[in-house]
Amino acid sequence: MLQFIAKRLVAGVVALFVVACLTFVLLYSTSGDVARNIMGDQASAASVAAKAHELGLDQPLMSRLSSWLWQATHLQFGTSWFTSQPVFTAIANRLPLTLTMVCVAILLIGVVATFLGVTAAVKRGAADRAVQIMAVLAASLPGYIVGIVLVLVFAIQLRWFPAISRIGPRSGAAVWVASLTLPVVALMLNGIAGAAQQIRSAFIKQLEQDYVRTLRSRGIPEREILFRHVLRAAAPAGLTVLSLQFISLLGGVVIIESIFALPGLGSLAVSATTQGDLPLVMGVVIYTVAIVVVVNLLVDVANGWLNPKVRVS
Amino acid sequence: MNAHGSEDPAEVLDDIVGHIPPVSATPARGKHLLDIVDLRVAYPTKGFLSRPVEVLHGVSVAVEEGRTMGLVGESGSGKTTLGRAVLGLAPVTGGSITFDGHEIAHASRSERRKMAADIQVVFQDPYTSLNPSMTIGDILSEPLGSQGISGAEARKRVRNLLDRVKLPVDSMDRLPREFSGGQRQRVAIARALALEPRLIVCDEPVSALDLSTQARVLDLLLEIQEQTGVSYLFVSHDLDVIRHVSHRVAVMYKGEIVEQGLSGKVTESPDHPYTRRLMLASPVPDPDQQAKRREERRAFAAKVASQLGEPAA
Amino acid sequence: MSAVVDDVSAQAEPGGLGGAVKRPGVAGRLFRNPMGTASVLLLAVIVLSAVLAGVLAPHDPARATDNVLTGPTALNLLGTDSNGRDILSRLLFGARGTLMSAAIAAVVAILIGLPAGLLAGYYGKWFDGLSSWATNILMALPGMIVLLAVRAAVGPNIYLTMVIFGVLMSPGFFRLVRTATQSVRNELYVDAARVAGLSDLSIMGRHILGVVRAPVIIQAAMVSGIAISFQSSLEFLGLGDPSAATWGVMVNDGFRNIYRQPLALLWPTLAISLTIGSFVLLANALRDALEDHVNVKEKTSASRRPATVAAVPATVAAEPVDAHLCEVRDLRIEYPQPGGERKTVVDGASWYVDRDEVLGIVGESGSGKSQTAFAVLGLLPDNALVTSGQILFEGKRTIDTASRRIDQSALTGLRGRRISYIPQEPMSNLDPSFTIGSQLVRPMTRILGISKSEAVTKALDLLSAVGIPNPKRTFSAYPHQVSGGMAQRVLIAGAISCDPDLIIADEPTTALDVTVQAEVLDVIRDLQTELHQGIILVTHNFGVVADICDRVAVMQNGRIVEQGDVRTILRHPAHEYTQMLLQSMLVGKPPLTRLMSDSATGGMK
Amino acid sequence: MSAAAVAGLSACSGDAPAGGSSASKEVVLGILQEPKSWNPAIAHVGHLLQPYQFVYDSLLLRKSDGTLAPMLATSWKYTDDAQTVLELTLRTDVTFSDGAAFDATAAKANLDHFKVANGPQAAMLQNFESATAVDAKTLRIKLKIADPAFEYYLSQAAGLMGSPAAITGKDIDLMPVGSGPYIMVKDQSVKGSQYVFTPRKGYWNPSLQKFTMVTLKLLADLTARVNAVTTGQVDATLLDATTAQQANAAGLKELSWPVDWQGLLLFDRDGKVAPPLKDVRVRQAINYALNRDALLKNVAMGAGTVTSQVFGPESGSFLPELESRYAYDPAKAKQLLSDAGYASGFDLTLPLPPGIETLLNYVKQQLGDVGIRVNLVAVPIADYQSTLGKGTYAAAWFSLFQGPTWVACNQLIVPSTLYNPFKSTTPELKALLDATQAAGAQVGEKGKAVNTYVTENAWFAPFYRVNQIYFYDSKKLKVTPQVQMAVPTPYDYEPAS
Repeated sequence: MLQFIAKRLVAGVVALFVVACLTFVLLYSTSGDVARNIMGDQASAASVAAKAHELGLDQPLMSRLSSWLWQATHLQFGTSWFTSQPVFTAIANRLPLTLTMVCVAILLIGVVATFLGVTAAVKRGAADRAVQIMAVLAASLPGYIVGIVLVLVFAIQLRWFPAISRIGPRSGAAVWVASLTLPVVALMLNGIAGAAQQIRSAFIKQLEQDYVRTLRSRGIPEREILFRHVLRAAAPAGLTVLSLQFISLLGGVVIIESIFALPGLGSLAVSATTQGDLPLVMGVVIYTVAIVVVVNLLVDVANGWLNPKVRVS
Repeated sequence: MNAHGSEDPAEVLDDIVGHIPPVSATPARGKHLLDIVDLRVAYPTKGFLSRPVEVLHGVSVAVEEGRTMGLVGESGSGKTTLGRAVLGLAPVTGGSITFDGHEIAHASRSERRKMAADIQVVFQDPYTSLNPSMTIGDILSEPLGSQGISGAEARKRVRNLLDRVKLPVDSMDRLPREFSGGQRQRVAIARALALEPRLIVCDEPVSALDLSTQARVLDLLLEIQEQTGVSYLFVSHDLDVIRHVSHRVAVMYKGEIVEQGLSGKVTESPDHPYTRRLMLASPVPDPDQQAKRREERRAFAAKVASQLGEPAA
Repeated sequence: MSAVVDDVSAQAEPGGLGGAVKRPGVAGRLFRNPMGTASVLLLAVIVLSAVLAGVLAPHDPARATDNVLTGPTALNLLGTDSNGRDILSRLLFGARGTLMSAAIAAVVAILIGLPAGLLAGYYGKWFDGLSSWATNILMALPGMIVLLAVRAAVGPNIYLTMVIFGVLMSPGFFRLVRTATQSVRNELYVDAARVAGLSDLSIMGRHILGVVRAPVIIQAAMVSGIAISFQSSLEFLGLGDPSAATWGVMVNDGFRNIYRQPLALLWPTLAISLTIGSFVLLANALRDALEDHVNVKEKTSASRRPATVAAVPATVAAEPVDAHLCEVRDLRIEYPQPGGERKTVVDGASWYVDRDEVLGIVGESGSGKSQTAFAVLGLLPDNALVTSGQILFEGKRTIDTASRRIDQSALTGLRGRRISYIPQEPMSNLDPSFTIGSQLVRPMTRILGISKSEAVTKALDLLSAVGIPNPKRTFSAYPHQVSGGMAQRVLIAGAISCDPDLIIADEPTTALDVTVQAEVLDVIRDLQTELHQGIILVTHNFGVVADICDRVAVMQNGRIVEQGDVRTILRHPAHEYTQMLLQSMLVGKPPLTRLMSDSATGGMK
Repeated sequence: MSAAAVAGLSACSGDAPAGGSSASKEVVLGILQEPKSWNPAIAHVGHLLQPYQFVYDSLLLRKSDGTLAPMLATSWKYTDDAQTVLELTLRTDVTFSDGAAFDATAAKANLDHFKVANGPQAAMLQNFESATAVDAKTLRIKLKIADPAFEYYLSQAAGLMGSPAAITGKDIDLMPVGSGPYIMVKDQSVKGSQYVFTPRKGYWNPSLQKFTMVTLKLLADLTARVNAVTTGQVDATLLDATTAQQANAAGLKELSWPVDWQGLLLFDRDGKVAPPLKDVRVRQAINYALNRDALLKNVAMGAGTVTSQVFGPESGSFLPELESRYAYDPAKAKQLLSDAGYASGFDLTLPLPPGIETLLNYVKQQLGDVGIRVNLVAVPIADYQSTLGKGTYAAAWFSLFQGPTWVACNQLIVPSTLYNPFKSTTPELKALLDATQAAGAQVGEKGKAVNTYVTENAWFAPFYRVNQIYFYDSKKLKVTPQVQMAVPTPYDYEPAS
């Protein structure tokens, strides 16, 4: 088991390294004029050139990459070109909000989708069709449409929730709940039905296994078969579904944060992209991929633990 | 095998008989169409730097022209691998396979293509050995096409083949799923016959079939041998089937041949304890004879065990 | 049934495969599904309107006018945008850009994923390792974040962005094709093709591409939907190319003017949702169409659950005074077919079994022998219909004559307690996630109501009773740690753990090697001698019947053709079917001779 | 009506420290851009000046009507005829938030720092030669050459005074250290989200500390600002004409004043990239082809004034007769094109920044109607200015603020500016510019000739001066617009009493 975890960990670090190199080359090989953009229209050509030098833009790409990588091993990802803030700080300020949203959303998706998926798998018929229709609907509606509708109805018309986030550094739980309810709902809606459908398939696949019939023949009650045996056997598939959902939530949060003006990683990504703040873009990519790597590792470990073949050896 | 394998009484016995040297490995007389000498096969395993697993540990067996060599053994004995090695479908790591004087153990794909006219195969499972999306006509003309026979000539030969395996000519335009298991196995035999080969490797060709169907297919194979003089390398786990179709028989156990010789001798009065055990274990369809055989089997097991100073299972 | 009957089994195989029933192709099945038809039609309309935009559009989509953000009018059916341009015309032309983006993403993803998947699946080795590794990395990338990075690097070039998006989506195709190729590659028909001398290229072309084609189309439909969603999201965020004419740009424009004219936002979002929805529906319908024929076959082996009994009047038989342990009377089980007909798998079967007796039910595949056994257990598939007959356990009916359903309340008390079951496949009938011990203990604590420690003691006794040398080790082992023979012994131990009166053994030795089979039969026989249960042994093997059975019932096509004492049946079979079966036996036949008098020239009627 | 409810909710929800009666003196402003650094030398104009003014005092105060008033300097005057030596008398009762005292040495340090800090407005001090602290309260500034805008600059970014020790330090990027009326509450301020300010104790001019707390909330997206201000989540913010109706319906008070002019900058007056533009008739044809009234009505809902000149009414060089110099006349435009030899029109590529597509689509349409085929190429906002400066495009749209005469000349006309990428000039124009620069108090009058020259020669194709449309909750506060400035200065807000 330890060896298994170590292997996954190494694979994750290698993946992170590869993604870092590719992203760096992609981003920085085309960025020429950012100094002018930072300095504004009134700056003289000389001061623009001075800025470019200060940012190291006149260095060869590979030497910039290697120095970035070296810094990164010390958890330093440079400084934002536009806000003078260390990338580490900028992201650390925003990560809690985004992670809260994504984690709450994934937890709720996990609970609700499992409930829906299991119901659809066991009851079939109307419940099954309802989940399928919901899945099609949810897949058809891009996140921004859901977000806009929620704002218009619940914030502008009904005024139940704030239209934009009121979260500040010292906000209490009430503010967080009020500000995050709509965004989390918007995030969830897109994932829930799809996850339910996949959990349903995984559950049905397990229901059709021979051992389920044998358990029934042994007089074990249906409820115990479903929740002790089938649910556990379907859990690895369900966890994998949720880990993929998690990745897509990290993307979806970009849209939702923009609509609700939430100071999270997603809106940071958008503003950094709009401005061409490459160190920040780079940092956001690395952080999100690192989060995904960690989540995938956790899912792998959980799945390994659930699987006696891996756990016992 | 597995962590507790040695606790299985059957396998305790296996371990015991496994140490007894092979019996009567006398080379077969007559003209050898196929000569396998000291063949070793090892499959690569998953994972970096992990060692390949050897499944055949130096097997020597020969097939005479126009005759059938029966290869019998239980699961994991390597009998199927031996057949696949002859067909070029298993990685040969040592020894030689000589067909009609030519070494073919390491033949290239293009050499194999030339050989396709001489060596053919009938597989065990008639459900997966035919491509479900191709018509019978397409399936049968596939080997013809690879040897450059197509068009009207191919259709004529396909018609003849169907006739020979006693399937109606209108089968040509149908899909495998419209046929029963026995009919499909006839298609598979027809495909093997398409290029008029000199050797057909029959890999458990009747073990997926019902009793009556099995009889008909065996009859068909015998009839074809009489008519065409084709040789069979006949692989099966069923001693009765092997006895019925083979001129010579080789018994395999854990990747080695423990006994080989004339069919009557090996299957009726075997010398090697494993063969004897195999023989005594296969039940006869008469209650009283079977009761007698059962007693013999128990007595034999007790004898083997006491010879080795261990209690009978 | 058909002109091509040569095997007895042909008439009775699941799914009625003996005949020449032409089933519709995937396309036919797709259009039979209303969702499939609707999605194809809708997509056709969308694609056509994009192609014919020049003809259909009432206005020049680029023509800016002074009628800014009007609602629907006679002149502008859907109103105008912030440039006073006709929204309907822009929707028609915008479909081009949006569909093109989707097509680019899908095509790029296929161009990367398909060949890579084929190569990795077919040849494996280092390429498989490398490409799977790259795939895992790609799949760990959150798409939106990567697209933002791409946008930061290359600017608002929507088509280039979609190319990158295609790369991000390629793992889906890669995995799909690789898995399909790997499974097809291991199919015997591919081996046969190689033996027939086909080159790798023609094997891929003939055998593999055909298999991956439909799943690739499904995936392409999904990816197209996702691509439209992502592309319009980028444009919504204002990161698109504002000079491009796509629906996403229209959404952006509409959103900026949401308070002046909400309809300007509604139309493009509607178009986007409908298009994505059509792609999703198309993918679902295609998947259903592909799985259709598999379903028909699988249903018979699907989860064994209480079956519904159709409302057919019962021939109520008089209750016998001294009841058999278990008796089946005139049992008829049918399955509805897709066409509306019903397939009869058990056709009026009657037999009984008493305590201290082994009844062998023998027959070939499809004879209905297993179905009968599952009916006794009350574990028929959901869609099974018990259209007539009765099953009596100690004279007690387990089919409720009033509601014509299997009386689950009666069976719940019997199943596990009085009636138990030994399955065919030892490995798949143990839950891999639980130790063997816990799977033995739980039914005992539940059914017998004994304490856990008592149950553990009893389980260890049982394991040694079925001939397992080291019960403690096996008790704490997981199923994957024991051999097939051991697993079957565990299942037998489980079957006798609650001291049942009737054991139903469904081909209990078929999956085992012959030497193991002999030993497992010994175990069953010894236990029965000791405990005196009644056993129903379902098998196709007359040798097994001779070894263990007291009485035999021979089944063919759902009917019992003959039953009686084992010696009588085996030595003097009365029915020609039994005679034919015994004639097919190889034991005692001279080698290298024909077995059947009508050898290979035709079939039984 | 619900603003009070929301405000109450905000007060009890922990956003603000418990304030009791003072709660009504808290204000939340929605801002469009945030400072890149709190270094005062990095300050800009408009949106990127306002945040600095909460924490930094400037040497001179520019009042809402544009006139200059004493601030840290109580008086100032040029002491020579050539207008190159400026002497300021400074306050002596001012300290910075780190405790350091403000004096002439500190002021000199700030000017020297601004000159070298390479900020976006560094050009403000391009004519600054040196500063001398004559005594603690007297600062003497020497200019290389007369600069009529210099006093104005001292009320803007160049005049912001930070603590001399802090401005050269590393922490200044993230934490301002000034002498201003407020100090930033660091642990409640989050880059990219919000900045919180509270009044500074012992500030020399408590009358400027009108609020107990000021929160600047960054809301770059217009719709988010509308949602925020109409639901009472912010008390005042900048909207635009298209969203005004929604804000008015919510009962908010509207302010409207002209600041920026928008139009095409016809850079390529020498025909280097687009040869047709070399001909003045072609440039005039572009001007005649534009239906400015339609543009203003369709794009800005009429909230602005059409114009043909780039100098604003408050610049000093404004000429009323030039307002409609190029009235909409497509026939004349075609005639001029034909005269110039482009009867069948020509192709013109314009860069298209995001968000401007509505306007430029109309421009494309109108120019297309006279035969000029416009091709719009999307350019990300991040690259837009640098793209213009590189001379890739012969012409480009822009929206620029209308400063005083010399500010405008420096921004738009002199060869060294970014907005003159082809460095076009003529001897005649050069003479006019030189005269303006040296005109001292007469700068506005002299500038009129420059205005006339660039208008007649169609250096630009202005559309209109667009109104800034600012909304605030009049129940909570009162706001006065700042002339020529995109948003009001902090001094322009006061509680609703």
